Amino acid sequence: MTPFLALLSRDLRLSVREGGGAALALVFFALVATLVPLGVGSDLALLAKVGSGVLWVGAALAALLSLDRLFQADYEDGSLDLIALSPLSLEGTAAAKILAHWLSIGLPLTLFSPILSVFFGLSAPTVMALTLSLAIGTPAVSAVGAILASLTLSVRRGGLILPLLVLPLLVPVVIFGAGMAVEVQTGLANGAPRFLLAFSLGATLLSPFITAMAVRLNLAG
Amino acid sequence: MITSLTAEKLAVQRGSRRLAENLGFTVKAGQALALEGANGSGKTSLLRLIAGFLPAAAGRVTLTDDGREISDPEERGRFVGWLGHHDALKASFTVSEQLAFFGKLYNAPSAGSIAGDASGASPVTTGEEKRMALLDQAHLLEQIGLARQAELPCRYLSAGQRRRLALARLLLTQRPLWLLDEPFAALDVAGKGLVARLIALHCGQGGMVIAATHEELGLGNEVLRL
Amino acid sequence: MNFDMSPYGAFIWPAYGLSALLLGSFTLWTIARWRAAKAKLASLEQK
Amino acid sequence: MFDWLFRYANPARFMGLTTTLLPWLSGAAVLALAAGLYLGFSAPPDYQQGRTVLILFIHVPAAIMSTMVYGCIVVASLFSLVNRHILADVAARTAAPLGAIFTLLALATGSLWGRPMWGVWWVWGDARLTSTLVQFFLYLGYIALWGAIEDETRAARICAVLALVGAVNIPIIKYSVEWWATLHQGESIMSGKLAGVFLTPWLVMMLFYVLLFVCLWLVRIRTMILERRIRSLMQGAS
Repeated sequence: MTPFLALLSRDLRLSVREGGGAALALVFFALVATLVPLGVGSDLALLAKVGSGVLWVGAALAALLSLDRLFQADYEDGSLDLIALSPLSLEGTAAAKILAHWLSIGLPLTLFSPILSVFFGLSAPTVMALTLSLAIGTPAVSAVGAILASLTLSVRRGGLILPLLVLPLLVPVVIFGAGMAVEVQTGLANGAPRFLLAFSLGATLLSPFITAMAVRLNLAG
Repeated sequence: MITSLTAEKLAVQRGSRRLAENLGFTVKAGQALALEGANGSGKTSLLRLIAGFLPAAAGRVTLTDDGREISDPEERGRFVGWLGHHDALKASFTVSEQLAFFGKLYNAPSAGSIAGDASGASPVTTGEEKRMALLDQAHLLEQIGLARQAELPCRYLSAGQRRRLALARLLLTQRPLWLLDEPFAALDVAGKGLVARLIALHCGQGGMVIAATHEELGLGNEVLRL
Repeated sequence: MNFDMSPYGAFIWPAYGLSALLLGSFTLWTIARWRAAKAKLASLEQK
Repeated sequence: MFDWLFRYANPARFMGLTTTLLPWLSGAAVLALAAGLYLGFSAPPDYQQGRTVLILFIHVPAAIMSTMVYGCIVVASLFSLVNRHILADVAARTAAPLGAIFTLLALATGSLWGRPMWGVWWVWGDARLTSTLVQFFLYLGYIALWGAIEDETRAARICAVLALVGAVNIPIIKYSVEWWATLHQGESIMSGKLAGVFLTPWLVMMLFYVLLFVCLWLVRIRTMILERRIRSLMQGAS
């Protein structure tokens, strides 16, 4: 467990010190939540209707901001070679990095969302559902994102291509995540929590293996 | 204890380009092998192949550990001490944080137990060797000439100091098979002397060294030309 | 055959036109690239 | 199990085989196109959709090809990862732009069919249209990744993993979009269905699309094999 924790704590410290961490993502998230009302108008009824969806899209986009550096930074400065030779397996490495990404980005975004939901006049139960859906769904964003970050780790301008690859795959997360808030708003059970949980579990369980495979392919290049 | 590394009919291929073919060599415990060749001749690729990153296009590499043959590349990697082109340092980490991270990542034994382990594994004879065996971080930094910089973030280190820190990490990981890519690069005369001494010491303790370099390793070492 | 599309001609003809344009130009481009590669290889092998 | 396949996976054999096959396939494609257009334009108007069924004759095949081509990429990607065969790499790469074009056509013709039927160019409630749009983005991402990685061998492996990740995800995406469409729009919308009389022209057009894809795919693979040979000749000369 020590190598795993060593890598996890290093990545968390790096995200705090070298920018691209929670602060950047939160500011971006807040900006999206500010711009949308400015774009669609101040009608609170309309904002309450679109709010949970907008916040979900904003959170997903904010989580992608620093994703391209997840493996690329370590690949470029040679750290990834040393990590690959350590007793920690590449699967373990991938899991540590996914967890670090979620702790440094996904979790702060989740905790910040109730504050931003004020802009959209969401009801308290809707805010609860939205926050819960982000808590369940953001690990999937990190997990799916890690697969594509590892695939593009050798691409020089990976930051440009990465959102193009990740966002289509995040369609189910956004749909089911925002669907949880819809369930509360309409009062009709629609099964969104179950689907979101299933997707999130599946993604987080599979991702370390696919990510490790992609890292292996890239180290061989 | 690692006793030998053997390559048979090895072919090195990067992408669609065949860099070297039909390579064969054996390195035994206590020996150093120098890889020489022009730029692009495949020295780095061969090192990456031995480390287990790059699959062999043909032939095989076998590591013998206590009579047991290891041919799985990833298992072989667990014996490798790696010094690559890049120093693999994070600008915002201090020298000692850097070493502490890799120490934990590699499960390197803590200061007290290392002294016991190292002296048990190989008889300590000279004073120099005994000091090397005490791989306490402070000792290590003193040994490598970075004691004063211990709390300095890596972004303020010179190229030579970065290289020395990478060497300190190599010692810290306690791996028997050293793979060094241009170990003398960016180092001054004193630094080069240090590298030569460390290699001699590592071989003296029964380790193995394979280095891609233009310069003498400071041993009566064997040379493989690519 | 009946070419009277009313009242939907404004949708049917563009649908066929676009399909013909995209598939046709892609086909032509594919053939042109094949011919270019073949000619290039022939000239290289002569040298 | 795949011995018969690998006999033809050798690029030289592949070239030989396709040289004999291509004239027949392209001839059949031209015939199918002529027959399909004749049958299509002779078909009577639908009692509900009028003559817009003509659009369905080219929309539905394009939509099916969009999925089918992705299936071809996935199979080629599996071979690329497992057998590391160069022909599989080339096959996966060359199929992608074709898939993207079919997907784009499915979207455009779907929209052109929808405008007179629904009164708007785009209906989010139609789950098939929406998931086709996502499919289009997947194609674009796949093509972009091929272009972004310089080393071809590495690009082939990496893109193969991407194709497989996409393949796992596509059914989930489709399901989620369908779920979402029912969530946001209770009433059922009129979707493109074909009555019996229209089956023959549609089938013939489908056959044409398949033949066209196979022909273009084979020619593109052949071109890329030649281009690789040209590159290795030029590398050797320098």
